[in-house]
Amino acid sequence: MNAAPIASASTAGGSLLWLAIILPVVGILASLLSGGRHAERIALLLMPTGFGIAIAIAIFLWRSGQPLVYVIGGFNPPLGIALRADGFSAVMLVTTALIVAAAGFYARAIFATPPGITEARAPLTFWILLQAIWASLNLVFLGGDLFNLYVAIELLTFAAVPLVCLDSRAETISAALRYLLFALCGSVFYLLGVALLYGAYGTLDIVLLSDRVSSEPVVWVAAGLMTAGLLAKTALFPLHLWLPPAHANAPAACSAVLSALVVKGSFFLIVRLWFGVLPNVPHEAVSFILAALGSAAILFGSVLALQQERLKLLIAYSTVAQIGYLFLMFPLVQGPNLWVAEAWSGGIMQTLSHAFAKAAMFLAAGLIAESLGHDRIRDLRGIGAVMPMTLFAFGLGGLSLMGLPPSGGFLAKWLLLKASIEAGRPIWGAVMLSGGLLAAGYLYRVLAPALSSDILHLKAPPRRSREAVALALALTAIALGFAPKAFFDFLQIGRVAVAGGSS
Amino acid sequence: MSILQILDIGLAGLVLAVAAWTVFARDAFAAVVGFVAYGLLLSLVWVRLFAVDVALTEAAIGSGVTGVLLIGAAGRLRKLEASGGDDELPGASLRLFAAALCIFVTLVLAGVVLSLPDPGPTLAPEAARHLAETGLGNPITAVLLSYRSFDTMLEKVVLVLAVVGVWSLAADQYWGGAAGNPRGAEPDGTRALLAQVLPPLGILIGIHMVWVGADEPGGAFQGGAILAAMWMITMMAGLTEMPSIRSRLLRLVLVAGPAVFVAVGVAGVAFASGVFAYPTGFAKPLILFIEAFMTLSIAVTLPVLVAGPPKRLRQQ
Amino acid sequence: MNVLLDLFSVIAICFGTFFFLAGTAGLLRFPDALSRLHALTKADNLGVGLIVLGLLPHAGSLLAALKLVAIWALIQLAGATSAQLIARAIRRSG
Amino acid sequence: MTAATLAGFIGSALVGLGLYGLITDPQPIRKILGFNLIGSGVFLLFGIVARKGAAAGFAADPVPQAMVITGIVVAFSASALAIALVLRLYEVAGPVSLRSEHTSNKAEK
Amino acid sequence: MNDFFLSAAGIILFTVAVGLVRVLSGPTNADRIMATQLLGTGGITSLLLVASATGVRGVDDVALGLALLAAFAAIAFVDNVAAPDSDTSKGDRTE
Repeated sequence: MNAAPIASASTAGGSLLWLAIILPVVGILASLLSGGRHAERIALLLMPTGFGIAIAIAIFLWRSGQPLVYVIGGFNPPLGIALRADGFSAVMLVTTALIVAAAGFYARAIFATPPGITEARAPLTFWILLQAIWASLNLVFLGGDLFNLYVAIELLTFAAVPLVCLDSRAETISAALRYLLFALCGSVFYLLGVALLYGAYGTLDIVLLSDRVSSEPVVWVAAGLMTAGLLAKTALFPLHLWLPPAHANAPAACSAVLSALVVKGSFFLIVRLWFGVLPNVPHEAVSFILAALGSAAILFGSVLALQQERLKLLIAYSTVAQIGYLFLMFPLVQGPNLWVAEAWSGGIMQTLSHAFAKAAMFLAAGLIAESLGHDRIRDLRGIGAVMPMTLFAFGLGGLSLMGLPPSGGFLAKWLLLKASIEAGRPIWGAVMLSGGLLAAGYLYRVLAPALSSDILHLKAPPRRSREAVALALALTAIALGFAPKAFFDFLQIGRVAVAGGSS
Repeated sequence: MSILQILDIGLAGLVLAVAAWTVFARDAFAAVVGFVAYGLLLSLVWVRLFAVDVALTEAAIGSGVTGVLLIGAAGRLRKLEASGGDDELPGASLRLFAAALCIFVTLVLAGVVLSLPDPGPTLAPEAARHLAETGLGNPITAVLLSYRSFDTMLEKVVLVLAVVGVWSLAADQYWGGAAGNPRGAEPDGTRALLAQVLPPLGILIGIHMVWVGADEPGGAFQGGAILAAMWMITMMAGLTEMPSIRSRLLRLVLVAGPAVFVAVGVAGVAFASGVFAYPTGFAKPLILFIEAFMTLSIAVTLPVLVAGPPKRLRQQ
Repeated sequence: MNVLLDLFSVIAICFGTFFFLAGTAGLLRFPDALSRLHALTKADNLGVGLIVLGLLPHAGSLLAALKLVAIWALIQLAGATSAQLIARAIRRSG
Repeated sequence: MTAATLAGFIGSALVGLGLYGLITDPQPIRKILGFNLIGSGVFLLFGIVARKGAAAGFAADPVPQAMVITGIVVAFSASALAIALVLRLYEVAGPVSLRSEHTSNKAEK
Repeated sequence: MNDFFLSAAGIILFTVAVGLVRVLSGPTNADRIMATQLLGTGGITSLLLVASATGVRGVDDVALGLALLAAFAAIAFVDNVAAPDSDTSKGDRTE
């Protein structure tokens, strides 16, 4: 393991890493200070810049083929903090920048400061917290130190929770409160694991730790606590109770960001923990448990999605199910096997395609709810005729969720399926297939009435530009299905081989 | 030595008893009072762990400011819960399961903690080695403002986000208003006396804590929390009021700490070896400069968080 | 001289401790809230005062001694005002 | 038994106690207390880790101690946000415990 | 001498801890606040004694901070719980 040189020096392009975090932080502070409409302007101004930085990081990474590193303050780990970007980080940075920008653009219609008022509550909060989500996710993807990452997940919590209850209804406030309690509990258990790891090894730097850890009780307890805490934040079954009310009742732009990105932040850290910190600790049993919980989530979440009467709740339960897929990669990314790279790519593809598809679907559902004044599924008959573009976006997103070709979801599930068969564990493949069928079921429940020829009257037709945002996201989810091989090579940059038997 | 041990064991028992009380007390207010006592005892424990900086923080934030926050909340909840009826405990089986789980967690943790190496791995020598570069005498301040200043800066941003989150819970019509209720007409000499005598002394002590924090236990957090408490007491006495959340000055002070921190950090790219690095020889003055603004921000942020969302439009 | 100072400390601290005992006993045994409050303030005033007095010879520096006195003064102030406020609250609630 | 070992026991027990409160107490404000108990237990564990790392003339490793200071401030912010949410919930909806609301939510499925 | 300081600290801490029974038993919330007040005073005092005995630096500042904040719980209580418009007698329903 050539960990030491990686840990100890900033690389070319490393400055981009801190810039990706500091830029939205500056945006948060400037937005609060100047207030009112300026918050929106600052946020919309920074988004293209931030996207540029994310792309630049990806280009540097692509050119060098090695993870980017930046050592903050010149103090090398373990005393100081390093930021690192690998292939997974880079694609997540780009995805985050895109979806945050899309949500921002979409939300301009709802969270514009009303004329005649210098500042209003919900708009100011939204624009500041949207940037905060962006800043904290960038930190989650780049942080190389477990305590620094603790601060990142706390930032994420503080950014995400108030977004749930911007409309101040009792329902959403109670959803936000439950979300906050789950999230805080999750972070505190994560922190507990951090304390134990520091006590055992005297460093919290991911690369240094990965060299020092060995399979011993303290590591298992620490990793167990951290994983449990992060699972609560990721809402993996059976810790998903907070998610549906929070995601389904938030304003659509917020739901999109929460479902597409925020839960992925804690998932990303679980991947970092097991594949970044503990690659030298064989963890097949844990992987099996995670995958089993993931399978349960797929089946359980899909069945519940089938029973929902509200469109946004259906999408929220579908998130519970789709999160399950992410964990199917764990037992397949083990040991020096041939299929590991496939499973790794499949897991990341699922993360990305679900992010785009789910964001598109929530935004589309938001448009439907705004135009109809409700989102009851049984009263959606004929929506396809009056809002074709919105429904098309919704349908394309659904295509990716079902895993039908051509889509990112298909590619993700295909890669995972292939890996599971090559690994001789078709059970995970079977779960994926049945999950796809169930997804088809719950989407059919929406699409069938929506495409019926009934006449439906809209309260107000949606704005074209906002429909276009949802459609663009859905198309991105589809376009991921055409990712070239070079893209998969990119995803492998910085992946550490995981120890363990070749089963 | 043995007396100290007895003292430690007594203190441990006391902490646990009070903690148990806050969990098992029937009345929410009684539990909150228990928690205030708990915070106080905890700062004694921190002194015994040779963590005086932490003890100071716990005394000021963990016990003092949190105590006011919780007591205030308990009082308001008591007024709001007219009908009561939410005291039903979960079923016995769930409680039994929870108890088993918690005992399990405790035992596993205790086992693991005892198995940790002693003396354990440490960064103390590393921290000591670089201490001269920072010009500081207090290694904790060096960690917070130099080695790991990135964490500290981000944690200031957490405070800003908490303020935004709390404000976001205002009713729409009060946006731009101020938090807290204006004090009634009832004249209150006692409180006013306290609010006149205490703050000058408190401000002195707060600044002292920031100033000595470079070399001795203390620092921006502790000093800022003390200053925060002083502002809170003048508000409790009705001598000062929470400003409107739209006040430019208030917002400037709220973001000043993290903003100056970020600015100095980024300036490190031009004037030092990189971001959040200090130019050689200028570390200490720059750290004190940042700390001054951080202290100010903390002193304002904590009362703003305690006061809660705006609830009235300021008459003026 | 040292022995005398130590003796002074011991006596002062013993008395101070006694007042804490008395204060607690009062808090536990007195029948109504107002007299319990009365007992409490005794511990605050005399208990802390005597112990600070006993510690002064061991303070080491002038600043440390000053801090000790300041702590005592602050506790006085806090004790007096909170006793006042609590008493008023008790009276109001009857 | 050193103060550090003792603190290790207290820390572990506090995590357990707080977790119990968080799970079983129906009132949100009590859950917040429970969260704070867990938090302080975790901080104490950092404290003993620091104490065991005494070296180089320091009575304790300053790095975990600094982390605790950061943690205390974050925990305070979290409590403040949670309490603001609880108070707002009561204002809007009257007394609702999370639990009863939660069970009704389950029935809805 | 140090042992004497520590013993005194222990006795005071124990004493005020016994006073905490009032937090448990009430009967009024005022009693609960009084008991924490006493704990605060006793805690500060024993802190001073322990500081003197063990010589850890900066402990007097901790005591100073605690002393500064000693009245806070009482004031918050009077403001929020025992305020005129609230029904203080409800505090008795606990035990």
